[in-house]
Amino acid sequence: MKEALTKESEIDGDGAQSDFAETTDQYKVKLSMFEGPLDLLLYLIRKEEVSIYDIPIARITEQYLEYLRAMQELDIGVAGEFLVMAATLIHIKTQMLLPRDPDAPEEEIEDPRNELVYQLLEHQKFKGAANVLHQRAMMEAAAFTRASMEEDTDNPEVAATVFQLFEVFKEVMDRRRAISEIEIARDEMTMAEKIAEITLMLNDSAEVSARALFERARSRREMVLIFLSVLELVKGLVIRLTQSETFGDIVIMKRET
Amino acid sequence: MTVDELKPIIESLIYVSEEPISVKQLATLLEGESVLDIQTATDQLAEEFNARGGGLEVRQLAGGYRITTRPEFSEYVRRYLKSQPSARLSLAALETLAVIAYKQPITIPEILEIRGVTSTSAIKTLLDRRLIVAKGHKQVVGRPMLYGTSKDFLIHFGLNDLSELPNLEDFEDLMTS
Amino acid sequence: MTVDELKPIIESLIYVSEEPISVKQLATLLEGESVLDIQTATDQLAEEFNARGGGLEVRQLAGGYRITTRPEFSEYVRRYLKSQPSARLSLAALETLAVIAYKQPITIPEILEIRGVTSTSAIKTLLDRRLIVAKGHKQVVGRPMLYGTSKDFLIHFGLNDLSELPNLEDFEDLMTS
Repeated sequence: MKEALTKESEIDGDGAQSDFAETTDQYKVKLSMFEGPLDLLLYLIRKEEVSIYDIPIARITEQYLEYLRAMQELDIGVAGEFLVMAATLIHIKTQMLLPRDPDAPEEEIEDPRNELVYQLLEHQKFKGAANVLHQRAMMEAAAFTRASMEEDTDNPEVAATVFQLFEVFKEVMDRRRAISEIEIARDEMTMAEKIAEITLMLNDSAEVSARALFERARSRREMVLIFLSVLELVKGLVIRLTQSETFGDIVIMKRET
Repeated sequence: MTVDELKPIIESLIYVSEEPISVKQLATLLEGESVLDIQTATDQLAEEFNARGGGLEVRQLAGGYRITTRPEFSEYVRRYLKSQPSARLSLAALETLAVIAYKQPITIPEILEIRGVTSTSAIKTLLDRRLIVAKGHKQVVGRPMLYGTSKDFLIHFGLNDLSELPNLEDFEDLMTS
Repeated sequence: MTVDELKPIIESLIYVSEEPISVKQLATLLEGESVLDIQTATDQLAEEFNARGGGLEVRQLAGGYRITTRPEFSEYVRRYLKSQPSARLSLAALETLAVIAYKQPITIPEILEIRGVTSTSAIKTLLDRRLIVAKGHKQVVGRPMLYGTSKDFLIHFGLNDLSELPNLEDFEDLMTS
């Protein structure tokens, strides 16, 4: 286990044990190295060489706050979690100062530090586990598998996970939103309105050019809408379509009743 | 290095190489070793490796060496390759699948509307791989076919049911970070 | 088929498989052969293959078998493939991964509670690298997403299954000793 600890400080960026650095830059680097309030507390406990089971809470709280001040002065963004921990420490400190109920049996008096100690121990365990994982990954990276058997560079394929599926969906929706924003505040016209519009046009003139009709469309959506409306009118026997030559313009005419 | 020390190194190099690896290439990698030793080691390695009567063999191909499966087991290898549901999809197919998964049941024109490009060949791929299925016709003009995800889709993505698909809220934090 | 006849077939199947191949998968491909025989053949194959002292070894990973080069030759293989060891995980990502590995399935708020800091960017990294996967929603208010480790996690860290993770309690006395 001793070994693991030494190794750990290696990936830790050698921060924790050595003395406080002198220059501002080093100071900055060191402070921003604490992953979170638990890391900072563990560092202080180690630095002060105190027992994790009997933390001198006043001393550690004072040091903790000093570090936060330093971080603020050096303009290192102090994340909210650090402040929450500061509040917790001060709360524990106050509780420790409260006189104990002299009548309460010894075993019923709960040490206000207990929860924090538990959290620190848990955190420490996961740091140890992270260190072992790191070492295992290094070892595993030394074993190689066979080369891939085929490669299709023209059509890069994606081995998908549910997460990827979601990400891809989000990309599609974002792309679509971007496109529709370009289609400047398009009319949210309904198909019924479009049908009415076409019928009205046919009241004014006997023949309407389908090409002209489609060319008026301002968006893909409107084009689809026109297309569906025309189909609907044909099906409802309201209009008929004629085409004088292949690939020629289609003429829309009102059907005689 | 002795010839015996060279052999396992050469074996690992042949194994990871995408193309048959030549003695000349090996000599470059094993700087300082004599080409003759490398040639001897490679020959011995091939002989010993193949004398095992295992499923693999070191073969000389296109001026180099490579490890392949023995031809007599090709039937099993083929069986394996066929058994692979081919987890991989082209980006077009994946996009189409994502749209179908989140918007099902959905028609091809609606997918076109969302993706902005036609998806017919992607749809075909997804149908072939049984990741999506037809779910009847939509009762609108033209009665287009509706598509939705299949049971295989759930199995493939390790979901018990569609409610387990991640939603936007799940990833809101992750997306902005 | 006898166990001896099975061995070379299994060897070729382990070789072609993209991922570690399990005895169960082998049994599907070798229809009609007993699972016990297949298990015996695979065990014997691994033992014999590895006893050769060659550059390759049959290893048990993520519940299956895979052939890899021996770590002691990695220097040559790296030189040849010009491969850089893949980007290291940050300490934050490793610690988050450790919490997920031991406490899975776990939600982001639960991870926050244990680590004392938000881990969203670490989670995103781990998802991108496919070391963790979403495991459905927790049936509590807000239905937060649950996360767990993936098959790639086992492969990346050279584990056969999660029981091979070191005992968390072993790390308890690091500070106090």
